[in-house]
Amino acid sequence: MNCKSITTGSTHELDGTLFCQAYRYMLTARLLEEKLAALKRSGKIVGGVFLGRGQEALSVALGIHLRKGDVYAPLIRDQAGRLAFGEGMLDALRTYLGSALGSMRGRDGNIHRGRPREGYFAMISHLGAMVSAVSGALIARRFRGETGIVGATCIGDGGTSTGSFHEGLNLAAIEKLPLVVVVANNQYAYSTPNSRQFACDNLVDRAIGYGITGHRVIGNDLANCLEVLQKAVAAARAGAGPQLVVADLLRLIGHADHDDASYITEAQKQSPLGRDCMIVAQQFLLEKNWMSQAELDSWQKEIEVEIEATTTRVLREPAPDPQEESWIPFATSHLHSESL
Amino acid sequence: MNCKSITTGSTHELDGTLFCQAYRYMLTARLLEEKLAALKRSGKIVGGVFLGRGQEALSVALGIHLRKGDVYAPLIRDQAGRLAFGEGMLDALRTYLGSALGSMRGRDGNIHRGRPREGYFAMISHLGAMVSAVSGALIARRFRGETGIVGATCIGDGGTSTGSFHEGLNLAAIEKLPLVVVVANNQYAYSTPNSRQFACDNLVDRAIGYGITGHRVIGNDLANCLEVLQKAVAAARAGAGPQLVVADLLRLIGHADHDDASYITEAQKQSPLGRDCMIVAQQFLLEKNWMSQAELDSWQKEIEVEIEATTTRVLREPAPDPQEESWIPFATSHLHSESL
Amino acid sequence: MTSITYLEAIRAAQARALEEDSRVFIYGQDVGSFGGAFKATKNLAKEFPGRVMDSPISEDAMIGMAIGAAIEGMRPIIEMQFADFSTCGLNQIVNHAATLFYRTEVPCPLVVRLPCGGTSGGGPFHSQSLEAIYAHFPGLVVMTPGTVEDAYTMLLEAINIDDPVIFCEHKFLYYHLKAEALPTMALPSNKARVTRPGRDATVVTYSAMLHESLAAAAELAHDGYEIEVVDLRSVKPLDTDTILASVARTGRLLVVSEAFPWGGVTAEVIARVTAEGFGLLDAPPQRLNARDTPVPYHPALWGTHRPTASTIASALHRLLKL
Amino acid sequence: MTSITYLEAIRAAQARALEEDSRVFIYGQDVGSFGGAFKATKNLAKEFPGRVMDSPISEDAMIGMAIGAAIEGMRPIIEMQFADFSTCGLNQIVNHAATLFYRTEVPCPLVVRLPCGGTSGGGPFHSQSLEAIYAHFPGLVVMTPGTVEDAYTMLLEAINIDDPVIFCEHKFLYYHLKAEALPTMALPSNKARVTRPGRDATVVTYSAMLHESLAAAAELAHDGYEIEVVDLRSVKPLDTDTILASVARTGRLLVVSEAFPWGGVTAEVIARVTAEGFGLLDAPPQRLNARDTPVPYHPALWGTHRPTASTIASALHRLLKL
Ligand SMILES: Cc1ncc(C[n+]2csc(CCOP(=O)(O)OP(=O)(O)O)c2C)c(N)n1
Ligand SMILES: Cc1ncc(C[n+]2csc(CCOP(=O)(O)OP(=O)(O)O)c2C)c(N)n1
Ligand SMILES: [Mg+2]
Ligand SMILES: [Mg+2]
Repeated sequence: MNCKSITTGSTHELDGTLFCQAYRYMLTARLLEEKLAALKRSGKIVGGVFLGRGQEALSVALGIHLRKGDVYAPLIRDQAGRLAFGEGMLDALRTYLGSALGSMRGRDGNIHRGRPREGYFAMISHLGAMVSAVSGALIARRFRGETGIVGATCIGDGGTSTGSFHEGLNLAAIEKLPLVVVVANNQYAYSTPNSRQFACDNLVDRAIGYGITGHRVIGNDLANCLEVLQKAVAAARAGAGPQLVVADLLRLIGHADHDDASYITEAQKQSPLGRDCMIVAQQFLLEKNWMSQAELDSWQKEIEVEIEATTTRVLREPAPDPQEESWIPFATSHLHSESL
Repeated sequence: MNCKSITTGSTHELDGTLFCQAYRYMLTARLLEEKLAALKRSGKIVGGVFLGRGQEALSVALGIHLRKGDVYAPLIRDQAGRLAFGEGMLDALRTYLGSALGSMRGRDGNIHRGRPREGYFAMISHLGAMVSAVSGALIARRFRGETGIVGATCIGDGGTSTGSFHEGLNLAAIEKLPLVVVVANNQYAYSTPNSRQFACDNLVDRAIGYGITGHRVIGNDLANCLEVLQKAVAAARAGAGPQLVVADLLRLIGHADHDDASYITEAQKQSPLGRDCMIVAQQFLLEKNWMSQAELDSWQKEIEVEIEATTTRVLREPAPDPQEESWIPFATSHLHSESL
Repeated sequence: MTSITYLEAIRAAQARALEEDSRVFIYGQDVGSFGGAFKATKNLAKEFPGRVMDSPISEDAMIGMAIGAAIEGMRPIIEMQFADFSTCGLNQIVNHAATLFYRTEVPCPLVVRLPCGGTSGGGPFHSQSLEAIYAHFPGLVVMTPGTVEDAYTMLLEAINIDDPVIFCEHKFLYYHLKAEALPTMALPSNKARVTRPGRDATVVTYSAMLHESLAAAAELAHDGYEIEVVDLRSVKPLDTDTILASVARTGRLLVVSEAFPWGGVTAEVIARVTAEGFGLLDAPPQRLNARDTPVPYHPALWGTHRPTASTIASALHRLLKL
Repeated sequence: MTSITYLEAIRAAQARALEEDSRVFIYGQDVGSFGGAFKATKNLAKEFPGRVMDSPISEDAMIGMAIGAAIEGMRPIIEMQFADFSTCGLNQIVNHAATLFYRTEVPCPLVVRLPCGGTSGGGPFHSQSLEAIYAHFPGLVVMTPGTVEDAYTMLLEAINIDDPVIFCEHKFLYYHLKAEALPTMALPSNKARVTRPGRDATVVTYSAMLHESLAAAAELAHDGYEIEVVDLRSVKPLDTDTILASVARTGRLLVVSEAFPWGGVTAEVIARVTAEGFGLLDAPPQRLNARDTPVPYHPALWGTHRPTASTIASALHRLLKL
C-alpha cells in the first residue's frame, strides 16, 4: 500500500526553546522585510520585492527542522525559512541591493538567491522547477550512500498548477526520496483565487494520487506548524518517502511591492486565515511564559540594530562593475575564447 | 464538496445491440491492424506502426458512447474507438500508406490523423497535449451556448506523468468541463513498468486531487467497459464535470512494430490482465446468444473483404507530389510571398 | 492634449477586438478582474463579462486550450505574464499550434501576447526576448511592434490573422512610449517601415531597439551622417525587400537586436542581405545584440548587457569607417 | 574486419564514462533494461547496476533532476527519446541549467542526448533538428557530431565538460554510418574540421548534412571543381577561425543545415563570415536549409524537404557561377 494516510498535527509536548528560536527568526524576517520594503520605496532596491508577511510561521517551521547537509530550495515568501536554514541577513540585503559582494554578485536579485554548493538552492522564477532539482540532489546523495538527509522545497497554491510541480513530485514519489514539499496555500496566486486554480477540496488531496504522505497544517499557527513540519521532516528523514504538507493561510501583503492586494476579501481577512502569525506566536509564548514582553522587546531592538548596521554596510559596498564583468556563461575555460 | 466518489461498474442490464455493434468495431480494428502490421512487414508502410491489440474493448467503449458533435482526441491505441466515432478505414489506410487523398495528405502519418473540423482531433506525439486542446474545444462550445456535448481523450499510464496531462486535467476541473479522460493502464509505457512511472496504488487515486469523478474499469472486459464508459460519458454530458476513467489491461503486442514486448512478464500474461478482450467479448456474446458463431464468421469475412478492397484501392492512389507541394505553413494568404 | 501609451494601445486593441468580434476571448494569469500584471486588460473583464478569464499557472494548458478553441472557430488571445514563462508552454506553441494548419488544413488563429525585453532590475527570468526562438519554427507569425500605433494596429491584425501569432510586446515601452492618438490607418504587419530616411548607412532593428537606434541616428546627425533606420515590425515573415531597398540606398548595414547574440534576427537579416544583395554592400554588414550571458539583474550590468543608443552610435561610427 | 556504428560509438562512450567516472549516471525513458528506444544504452543497466535508470515520461523533471544531481557533483546523462520531446523539458534546460553557472558560480555538468534529424517516415514530431534553439540561449554547449569517431570522442568530452551540453545525435547516422574502430585521439569539440580540402568553394555543414555535402563535393569533382567541406562539429561555441581560413582559400561559401530555415546555424555562420571576413568573399555567401514547414511524413515529401547531395550540388553549381 503506497498511498499514505493524511495526518494533521495533534497537540503534544512542544519544545519551548525551539519555539522561541523559531519566533526570533520570524521576527527577524518580518523586520528585515519591512526594511526591504522601505528600501524599495526609497528607490534603493531596483526590481521586484516579494515579501512573506503572514507566512513566517510556516516558512520558519520548515527551515528550522532542516540541518546542515540537508538540501533546501525556498521560494518567494521564505525569508524566515532562509534565516532558519542559516542564511545571514547579509546575503538577503546584498542580493536585493545588488552588491558585488553578494552570493549572486548582482547577476541575479531579490529572492533568486542561494548558495547551491551549501545545499541552499537558488530558485529560478519558473514555478515548480525546484521540486525536481531538489529531487536530483537527493538522488546524488543516494548515489554517494548518504542517508539521514532531507531535501525540502516550498511552493504556493498557484505553483501546484504547473506541469513541473506534477512531474517533480511524481518523480520523487517513484524514487521514494526523502523530500518534503510545503504548499503555502495563501488562497491566491497573485490575484487569482483558489477557485480559478484548482477544484479539489484541499490540495492535500493530491498526496494519495502520488502515493505519498499528506499533512495539513494551520499555516499561521507556529505551534501547529512546528509540530507538523517536525513530523513530516522526521518521516522523510527516516525513509518514509516524500511528504506533502499543505498549509492554509493568507499573505498579509500584496504579491509584490506594487500590489495592494485589494482582491483579498474582507471575510477572509476577518476569518482565522487572516490572523497574523506573529501575533499568534507572540501570544502563545507569552502565555506559556517562555519569554517576557521585555525580552521580546530587547530582541526586537537587537534585530533592528543588526538590520540597520547590515544595511549601512551593504549600501557602502561596491556595485558590480560592467567593465570588470567577464560576460562568460561557461564554467569550462576553453570555451571562453571570444572567437568561438 | 468537489471531490467526487470513485465508481466501478456494477452489473445491470446490458444492451445486446450496442454490445454487438461494439464488437464489430473491435473486430474491424483488430483485423485492420493485422493488415497494417502486414503492410509494414512488406515495406509498404514507412515509419512506425502503433497497434492497439488487447485494448480494443476499452477504446471502442469510449468511441461508441460519443455522438456526432462531440469532440474526440484518440491516442495511439485507439483504432477501435476511431472506427466507432465514425472514421472509415479509408482514413486509416490512407494515412498509414501516405496517400495524397488522405485527410493528412502524406504530411503526417500513422496515428497522427484526424479531421479537426469534424470534432475528430489529430493527436500530436507529445503525450498529454490533447487534454487541454479538447478542453479548449469544450470552452469554445460553451461560449457558443452549446450544451449536452462531451469531449473525450485517451492516454496511457506513461502519459499521466507528463506535466501537460496534469495542467490540462486541472484546467478542465476548474472549468467543470464535460470532459472524459480515459487512462489505459497497460502496465507499461514502452518498456517502462508502472513501478517506474508512478507510486500510487491506482491512477484513479488522482481524481480526488483534481476534484473530479474517478472510475475504474476492467479494460479487457467489453461488458464492463461499455457500462463504465456509458456512465462516465453520461455524467459528463449531464454537467457533472470531468470524468477520469482508469482501466487495467495489457497491450498484447509491442510498443511499435520493432518491439517484441519481451519485458511483459509471463505472470502478467497469465493473469486476468492478459486475457484477450476479443475472446472475452466473443465468449460473452455467444453465451448471451446475441450472435451465433456463423454470424461472427460472416462478419469476419465481410470485414476482411472490405479491408482488402480498401487497401487495394489506397495502394493505387497517388502519393503526394513534392513538385506540387505548396510548402506553405500559413493559412493566411498574404503571408505566403516567397520573399517574406 | 491627451496621449496614449503603448500599453494602453494594447488594451485598446483588445477592447476593440472583443467589441467587434464575438469569437475573441482573453485567457491568462490575473487578466480578469485584476487586469493583468501590467494592466493590459484593465477593466476588460468588467466590460466583457465571461470573456476575459483568469487561468491557472499552466502555460502548457493555456496554449493547448487556446488551440482547441481556435480549432472550433474562436480567436483566443493568451497573455503570458512574462515572455520568459512562455518556455513552459513552448511545446504546445511550436509543435501543436504551429503545425496544425500544415498537417490538417484547419487554421489555428490564436495570439500569444509576450511581454518581452529587459527593464532595470528585471533579471534573468523577466527580461528575455524570445522572438528568434519562435521565428525558427515553421507556422508561426512573430510580430515585434516598436511604436504605439503599431502595437494597436498590429495586435488587431494579429487577432484577425488565421495563423498563430507570437505578439512580442516590449515591457520597457509599456508606460514610457506615448502617441497622441490611436491610428486610423495601418501598414500591414508584414511590411517593414523606413522610420528615418538616410543615405550613409542603414540600421535595421525593431521593438525597443528602434528607439535606441533612432537616438543613435540623431546623435550621428550632429556629425553630419544621415542614418536610415528601418523598423522590421515583424520578424517573421521578414520583409527582405524593404531592407534590400534601404541597403541599396546606403550601402552599409547594421542590424540591432536586444536578443541573445547566437542566431536570431540579426543573423537572419544579414544572411538574407548578403545572399540576395551582396553587390549592394559597400562594407561588411555588422550586428549588435545583447551579450551572450543571461540578462543580469543589476542596472549597471543590465545597461551594458543590451545595446544602447551609445553602443549603437559607436558601432555606426565603426561601420562608416569600414 | 569488424566495424562500429555511430550508435555503437555513442553506447561505447557512455560505457567508458560509466566505467571511469563514478559520478556518471544515465537517466531517460526506457534506457534501463530495455536499452533505450534506439539501443544506445544496450546492456549498460546490467553492466552498471543502479546507474542506468528508467525515467517516467516527464522531460521537465528529468532535466530538473539532472540539474540537482549536477549541482551535487554528479555527471548525469539524460537521454531524450527523440529531440522533439525535449521541448517539454526546454524550460529547465534554457532557464535553469543554462543560467546556473552565470548566476551562482556553481557548474552544471550535464549532458542531454538528443536523437535529432529526419528519417524516412519520421514525420513532424520525430524528425526535428533543434540545435539552433538551444544555441541561442547563453550557457549551453551544443555539439553536433557527424562522424562515428566524433560521436565517441565528443560525447566523452561532453561528459567531462563542466557545462550543460546539448548533444545532438543524428538518427539517420545511427545504424548506417560505420567506422573501423574507435578513435584513440580526439580533436577538441570546439574546433571545426576540414573534412575535404578544396579551393573552389567552401561548404560549411555538420551532422548528417556532412555526408550529403561530401557526396555533392564528390559529384562536383567529376566536373573538375574542388570543393572544401568544413564540418562544424559543434555549433556553439562556433569555430569561426577555421571557417574564415577556409573561405580565405576558396572565396565562396555555402552553408548547409537540415534545420528549419529561419535563423539558425546557416544564418549565424554567414553573419560571422560577412562581418569578419567580408573581403575574403568572391561571391555572395549562400545557404541551404530544410523548407519552412513541419517535417513531412511521406518519404517523397521528406526527401525534398531537407537538403540532399543533389540539391547541395545544384546550389554549388549556382554559387560557382555567381
Ligand atoms: C511558470 C510560471 N508562470 C508564471 C509565473 C509568474 N508568477 C510569479 S509569482 C505568481 C503567482 C504565484 O502564486 P502562488 O504559487 O500561489 O504563490 P504566492 O505568490 O501566493 O506565494 C505568478 C503567476 C511564474 N513565476 N512561473
Ligand atoms: C512528451 C513525450 N515524451 C516521450 C514520448 C515518446 N513516447 C511515445 S509513446 C511512449 C510510451 C507511452 O506509454 P503510455 O503512455 O503508457 O502509452 P502506451 O504506449 O502504453 O499505450 C513514449 C515514451 C512522447 N510521445 N511524448
Ligand atoms: Mg498563493
Ligand atoms: Mg502504457
